[in-house]
Amino acid sequence: MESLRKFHPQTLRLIALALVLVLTVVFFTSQIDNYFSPRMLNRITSSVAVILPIAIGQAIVVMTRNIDLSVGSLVGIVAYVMGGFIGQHQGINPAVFVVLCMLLGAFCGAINGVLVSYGRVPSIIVTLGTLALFRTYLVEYSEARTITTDSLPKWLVDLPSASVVEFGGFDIRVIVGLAVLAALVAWLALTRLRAARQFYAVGSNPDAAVFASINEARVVLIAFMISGAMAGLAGFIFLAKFGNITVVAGLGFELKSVAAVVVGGVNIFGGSGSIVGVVLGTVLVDVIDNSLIRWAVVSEFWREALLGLLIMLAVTADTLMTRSFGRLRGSQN
Amino acid sequence: SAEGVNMVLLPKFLGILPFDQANRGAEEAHKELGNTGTLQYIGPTPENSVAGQIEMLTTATTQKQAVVMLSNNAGDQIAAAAEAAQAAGTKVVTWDSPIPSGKGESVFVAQVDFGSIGVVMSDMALSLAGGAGEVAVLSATPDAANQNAWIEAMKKTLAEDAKYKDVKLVDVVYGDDQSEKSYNAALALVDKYPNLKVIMAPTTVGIAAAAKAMQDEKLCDKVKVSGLGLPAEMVSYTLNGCAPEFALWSFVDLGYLTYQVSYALATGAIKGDIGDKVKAGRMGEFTIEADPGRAGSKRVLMGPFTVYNKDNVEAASK
Amino acid sequence: MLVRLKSWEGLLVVILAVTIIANAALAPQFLTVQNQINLFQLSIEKIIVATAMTFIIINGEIDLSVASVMGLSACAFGVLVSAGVPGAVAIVLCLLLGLAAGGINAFFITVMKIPSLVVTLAMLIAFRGFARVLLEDRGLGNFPEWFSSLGRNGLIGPIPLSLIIFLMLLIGGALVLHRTGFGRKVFFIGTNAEVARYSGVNIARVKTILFAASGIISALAGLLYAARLASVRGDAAFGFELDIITMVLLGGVSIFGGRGSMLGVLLSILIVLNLRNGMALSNITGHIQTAVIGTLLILSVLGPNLIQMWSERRKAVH
Amino acid sequence: MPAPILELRNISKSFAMTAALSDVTFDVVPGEIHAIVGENGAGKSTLIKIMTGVYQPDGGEILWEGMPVSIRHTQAAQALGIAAIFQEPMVFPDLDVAENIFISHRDRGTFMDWGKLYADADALIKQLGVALDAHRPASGLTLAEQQTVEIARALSLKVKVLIMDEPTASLSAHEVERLLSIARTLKAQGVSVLYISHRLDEIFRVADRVTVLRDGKHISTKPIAAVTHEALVKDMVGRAIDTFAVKTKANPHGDTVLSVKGLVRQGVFSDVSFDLHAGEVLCFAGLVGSRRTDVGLALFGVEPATGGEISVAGKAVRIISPQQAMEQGIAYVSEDRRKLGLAMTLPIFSNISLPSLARFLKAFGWIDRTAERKVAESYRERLSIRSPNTETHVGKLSGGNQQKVMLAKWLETKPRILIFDEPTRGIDVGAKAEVHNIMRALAKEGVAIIAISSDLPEVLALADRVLVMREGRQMGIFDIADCTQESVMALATGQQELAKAS
Ligand SMILES: Nc1ncnc2c1ncn2[C@@H]1O[C@H](COP(=O)(O)OP(=O)(O)OP(=O)(O)O)[C@@H](O)[C@H]1O
Ligand SMILES: Nc1ncnc2c1ncn2[C@@H]1O[C@H](COP(=O)(O)OP(=O)(O)OP(=O)(O)O)[C@@H](O)[C@H]1O
Ligand SMILES: [Mg+2]
Ligand SMILES: [Mg+2]
Repeated sequence: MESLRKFHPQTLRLIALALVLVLTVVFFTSQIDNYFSPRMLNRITSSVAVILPIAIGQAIVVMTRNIDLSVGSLVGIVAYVMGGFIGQHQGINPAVFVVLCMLLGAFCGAINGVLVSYGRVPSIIVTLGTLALFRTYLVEYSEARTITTDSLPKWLVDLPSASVVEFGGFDIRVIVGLAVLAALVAWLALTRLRAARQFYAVGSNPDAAVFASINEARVVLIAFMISGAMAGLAGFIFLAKFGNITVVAGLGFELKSVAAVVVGGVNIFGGSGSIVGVVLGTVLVDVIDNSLIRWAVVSEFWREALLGLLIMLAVTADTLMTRSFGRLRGSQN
Repeated sequence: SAEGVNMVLLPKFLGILPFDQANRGAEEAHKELGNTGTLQYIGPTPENSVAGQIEMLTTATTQKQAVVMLSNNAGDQIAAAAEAAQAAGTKVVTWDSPIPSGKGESVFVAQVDFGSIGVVMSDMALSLAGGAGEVAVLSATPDAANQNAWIEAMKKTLAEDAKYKDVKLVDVVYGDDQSEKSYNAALALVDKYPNLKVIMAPTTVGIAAAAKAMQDEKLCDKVKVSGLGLPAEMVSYTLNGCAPEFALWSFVDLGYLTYQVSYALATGAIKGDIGDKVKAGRMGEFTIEADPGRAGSKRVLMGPFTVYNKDNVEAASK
Repeated sequence: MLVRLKSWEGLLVVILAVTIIANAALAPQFLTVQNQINLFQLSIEKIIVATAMTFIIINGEIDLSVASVMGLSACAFGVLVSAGVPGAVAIVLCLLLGLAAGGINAFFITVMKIPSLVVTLAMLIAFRGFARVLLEDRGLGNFPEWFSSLGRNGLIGPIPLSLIIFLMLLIGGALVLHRTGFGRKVFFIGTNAEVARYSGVNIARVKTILFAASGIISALAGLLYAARLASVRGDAAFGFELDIITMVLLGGVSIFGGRGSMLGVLLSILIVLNLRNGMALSNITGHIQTAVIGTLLILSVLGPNLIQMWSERRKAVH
Repeated sequence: MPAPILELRNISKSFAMTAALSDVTFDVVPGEIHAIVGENGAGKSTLIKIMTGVYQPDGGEILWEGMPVSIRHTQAAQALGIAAIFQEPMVFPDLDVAENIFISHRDRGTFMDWGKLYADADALIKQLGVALDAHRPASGLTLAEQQTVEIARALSLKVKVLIMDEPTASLSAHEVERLLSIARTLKAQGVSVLYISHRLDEIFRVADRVTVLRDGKHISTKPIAAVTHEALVKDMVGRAIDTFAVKTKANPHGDTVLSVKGLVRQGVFSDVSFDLHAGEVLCFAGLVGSRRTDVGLALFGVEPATGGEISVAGKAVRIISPQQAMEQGIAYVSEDRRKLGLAMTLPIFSNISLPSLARFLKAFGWIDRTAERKVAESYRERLSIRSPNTETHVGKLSGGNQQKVMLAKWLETKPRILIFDEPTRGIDVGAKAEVHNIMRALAKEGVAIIAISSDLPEVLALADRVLVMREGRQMGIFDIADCTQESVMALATGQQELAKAS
C-alpha cells in the first residue's frame, strides 16, 4: 500500500473510476453474449465520439466554476448551418470545413463568454437564455427545411464508416479519431500548458484570481470559446453521422454532457477535474446506456430507470472507493 | 363567404418539415375558400410539446377562435382542455394524431386508415424479409398515440393473416424521435437479434437514423430498413438499397383536407355527424364516418398512401 | 446586498407592470377572470414546485429531479386508482412516494456527500424511468369524478384548489424562509456551509428536511397535474425542471446560494406567466416565446450590471 | 531623498455608505521600507487595493516613476512591478503550493516544467524558513501556511514595490524574524516595501518612514526616527491612550471545568493532556503548523479526536460535532474568519445570533427580531464595531471589525469554555487592549479560556499558564511566572534540552 502515497488524490479518483468502468464491463460481459468484442468496442467508441468533445468543452467551463447549458443548441446550429453551407460548397476541403465548424461554434461560445465574463451575468442564466435563443435562431433560420444526406458530399456521408487504422476486426473510425484527438489536445494543454492552468485557478477561487493578477474575465471567455468550438466539432460529427439534420438536432445534450463531466469527477464547483476523468466518465455513461439496450433481461421500459440507478451506483462506488483509498493513504503517515 | 372564421393550426411542435407541409396545404385551402378570418400556425417547442399544446388550446379558447386543428401530442391529457374549448364554442378538429379517447374532439381527419398502415407495414416487412424472418420495430416515444396504434395494427395483421406466419416481430424499441438514440437503438437491435432482417420504423426520424446506421456499419445487405419516411430524407437510402421501400402520405393534402373539414364545421355547412359529406375542393368529397379504431369517435379518412421505392422516390423528393 | 436586493425586486415590479399594461392594451381577453385563472392554472404545478426550489437553491443546492418526481407520483396515482385503490388512499401513498424520493436524494447528498447536482441528475433519469415502468406505453384516465373536478373547477368561487395550495405554500414559504430560525439556517448554509457548521448548525438535518419537502411538494404537484388533466402518461411533467429553475433564478435567487427572496420569486413567476399569456394571446408561441423569456432572463441581470459598471467608470473618471 | 517611484495624489474612495479614503497623498521612494499604520477601518487595505488595481479610485491620481498611470486591473499593477501580500490570504485550494506560488507568472515559458516548478518553490519556502511541502494541495493549509504561500508568491515576482498588508498577523515570532530580514534584504536590493502592521514594535524595527491614516485621511508621514511609540498611537487614534492591558493578577481559579487526558488525533497530534479551571486563561503557544488549531478543532468536535478522554465539569463526554461541543458550553472562535468564521454577505446581526439562535426563537421557530437586533446593537457599542448599523454586511467591514463581530457571535453563546484561535489577529492596538480586557473580564466571571496565539507578547500578557506545542506534541505546561519569550521560543522550536538545562 506504500505505493498509494505516491498518488495525488485526483489520481486516486481516476483509478476508482477506471475500476468502476472495468466492473461494469465485466458485469455486462457475463450478461450479454458476444459482448466483449471488437464490434461492441466499435459501437461504443463511435457512439461516444459525438458527446465526448462536448463533454471536454463542458469540463473546461465547469473547471472555471461555470456551466454551459447551451451546448445542445450549439450542436444543432453548427450541424444545421454548416450542413446547409457544405450543400452549397461541395468542393470545400474537409479539414477547412472542420475548422469552419469549430469557428462557428467558438463564435457562439464567445457570445456566452462575453456575457458571463464582461457582463458579469452568472453562466447558468446566460446559457439557459442562449439555450433558447440559439435554438430559436435555428428554427427561424431553417424555415422547417431538413438538411438531407443526399445534399451532402459523399466523403462526409461516408465519414462515419471510414477508419484511421484497422486491426483484427477492430478499427478506429475517423470520427472517433477526431474526438480522441480533441481529448488528447485538451489533456496535453491542461497538464502541460502554463496558461491553461489558469482555468483551474479561476475556478478554484475566483476572488483569489483577481488578487493574483490573473485576467479572470479572459480566462472565462476562452473557456466558453473552447466549449463552443468543441460543440462545433461535435456538430460536425453529428452532421456526418446522422446526415438528416432538423432543428431538433442536439436537443438534450446539455444534461448529457453535464452528466458525463460530473461522473468523470470534475468538481461541479470548479477548480478540479481532469480530461482523463472526463473520458472515463463519458465512456462509463455510454457503456451503461449501450449495454442496457442490449441486455435481454430488461424490458424496454426498465431501461431508463436502470440507467439512472446505475449512474447513481457508479458515482457512489467511485466516491466510496476514492474515500477509502484516501483513508488508506492517510493512515500511512 | 360573408363572415370570417378564425382558425388555428396547431402541430405537435414547430420547425420540422411534415408540419410545415400541412400548413402549406391549410393555407392553400384558406385562400381557395376566401376565408376573411385568420389562419394562425402556432405551436410549442419540441421539449415542451405536451404542456405547450394544452396551453395553446386553452388560449385559443380564450381568444374565441372558431376552430383549433390539432395534431395531438399529449394523448388524453389534452382531453380536458378540448372539452373546455368545445363548451366555449371552439371546435377541435384533430389531424395526424387524434385524442385517443375522442373526448372533446369534433372529428379526426385521418391521413390513412390506421388498420391499413398495419397491413402496409406488414407487407413491406414481408417483401423485404424475403417471405420469412425476424422484424423489429423502432418507434418514436412510448407515448406517441398514433405510432402505438400503428404498431398494434401491424401486430394484429401479422397474427391474423397466414400469409405472414413466417414473419416474426421480435421487439419494439423506442428512439424518442432523436437521431442518436434511434441510431444506437437500431444498432442494438442488430446486435441483439443476429438473424434480424428488417427494422420497421413508423417515424420519420427513426427511419432515417436507422438507415444511416445500417449504411455506416455496412449492414445494408443483411438488414433492411423500412417504415414511414419523407422521400426527401430517404432518397439516398432508397437508391443505395438500405431502405428499398417505405411509405407515406401527403402532408400537404392532409393540411388541405383538415382545413376544408374544419371550415365546413365552423361555418355550419356540416354538423359533424356521421354521414355528413364535406366537399373538399381539389380533393373531392369526403364523408364523416365512425372511427373503427376508437369506439364512439368520428373520422374523415383521407388515404391512401404512397409506397416509395427506387422508381418513384427521386421524383417525390424534389 | 440588501440595497441591491431591493433594487432587484424594484426592477421586477417595473417589468411586471409593463407586461401587464401591454397585455391589457394588446389583448382584450387578458383581463377576464377566466383568463386570469387560466394563466395560473396552466403552469400551476411548476409554480408550486418553484416555492420548494427557492429554498433549495438558496441553500446552495439544486434539485433537478422534481419533474420526474411529479411524473412518478402522477403515474403512481393512475396505476393505484385503476387497480381499485380508493382515491384518498392513493393520494396519501403518492405523497409518501414523494417523501421517499426526496429521502433518497437527501441520503446520497447528506450521508454519501455527493453533490446534489450529480445525485438529482441521476435521479431525474431514474424516477422518470420508474414512471415509465409503471405505465409503459399506456395512458391512464378515468379518475374519480371528485378528483378531476378538484383539478379543474373552482373551490372558492372561481379559484381552484391548486391555486389555493400555491398561495398557502408561497406565504408559508416566505414566512419560514425570512422569519424563522430554519430559514435563517438555510441562508447561512447557502452562504457558507463551513461557517454554519462551525456555528453548530446541523447541516444534514436542514438539507434532509429541504429535499424531503421538495419530494413531497413535487409529488403533490404531480397529483394536481393528474387532476387537472384527468389523465396521465409516462411523460407527465417531462422537462418542467428547467422552467422551474428559470423562474427561481429570474426571481433574483443566486445559483451559488445564500441570496434571494420569496417576494422576488413571486414577482418572477407573475412576470413569466403574464408574459407567456400575453404572447400566447398575441399568437407568439413556441421558440420565440422561450427566446423572449431567455432574453429577459439575461437582460434583467445584464442591465443593472451595465448601469453599475458605467456609473463606476464615470465616478472613476471624475 | 531619491525621486519617488510611486506617488499617490489626493486619492479618494468611497463605498456605498462609507468614505474609506479622502484626499490621501503620499509617496514611496526606491529602497525604503515605508510603514502604514492606522486603526481598524482607517483605510489601509483600501489604499493598497487601489495601488494594485483591485479598486479604482473615485478621485486623485497615481504617478509611477513620475508619470501618471491608471491601474485598471491587477495585471496592470503586476506589469508595472507592484505586488502585494493581501490581508486576507487567498489561495487556490485545488492547486498545490508550488502552483499557487507561480500561477500568475508570465516569465516561466509556455509549457509547464513541473520539476523546475517544485524546485523553485522549495527554494523560496526554504528562504522563508517555513516547513511546507510544495506538493501539498492548498486546501489543507492553515491560515499561516496560506500566508506563507502569498508571501512566497509576491517575493518570486520581480517587483519594484512590494506591499505587505499585515503579513505577520498569523505568524509566530520565529517566522516574523525571517520575514523582517527578507524585507531588509529586498530593501538592500533597491525594492521599496510598503509594510502594514498593527504590531508597532515590528515597525520600529524595520521601517524607514511611517505614514499614519485615520478615518480615511492622511495624518502624517515621518521618518521613523522622528516618532515615538506614544506619538504614533496618538496620531492613529487621535488621542493618547494606554495601549497595554494592565496585566491583572491571575483570577482565583475555580473548579476544573475541562480535563483532557492523552488526546490524540491519528497522524495529526498526540498525547495532549491538561486541566482547565474556571476563570483561568490557558495559552497555546507554538510555531506555525504545530497543530494547536487541530487540538482546538478536536475539542470543538469539528475534527474529532481519535483517542484520549475529554471531561467537562468532571463528566466524561464524547464530542464529535460542534453541536455537542456547544451543548457542553464550549465555544470556538476560529482563526480563519473569512472561511470559517463569518458569512460575509449576511448582516452583522444575523452573524452574531447564529450560534445562539435557539435563544431568539419564539413559538413555531419564529425569530424574535427585536431581541436579536438589540443584542447585536449592544455588542456593536460594547466592542466599538465600526459600522453604520447592524444591518451592514460583514464583508464590508474592515478586517479588525470583522474580528470583533466574530467575537460577539461567540460571546453571545455565553460559553463556559471559550477557545480563542488567534484572538487578536489583525486587530489594532486600541482594540487589542479592548479584546484582552474583555477576555480577562470573562475569565473573572468564571469562564475558562483557551487562547491559541502566535503573538508571544500577547501570550505573556494574557496567560495564566502556557502550553507549548511542537509538531503535534505537547512540550509542556508552564506557569506564567516561569515563562519568558526566550524559554517559550526554545521549546517551540525544539531546543527543549537547552530550555531544560537553563
Ligand atoms: N467592499 C467594501 N464595501 C463597503 N465598504 C468597505 C469595503 N471595503 C472596505 N470598506 C470600508 O472602508 C473602510 C476602510 O476599510 P479598510 O479595509 O481599508 O481598513 P483597514 O485600514 O485595512 O483596517 P484593518 O486594520 O481592520 O484591516 C472601512 O470602514 C470599511 O468598512
Ligand atoms: N502538514 C500538514 N499536512 C496536512 N494538513 C495540515 C498540515 N499542517 C496543518 N494542516 C491542517 O491545518 C489545520 C490547522 O493546523 P495546525 O493545527 O497545524 O495549525 P496551528 O498549530 O494552529 O498553527 P497555525 O494556525 O499557526 O498555522 C488542520 O485542519 C490541519 O489539517
Ligand atoms: Mg486592512
Ligand atoms: Mg492555528
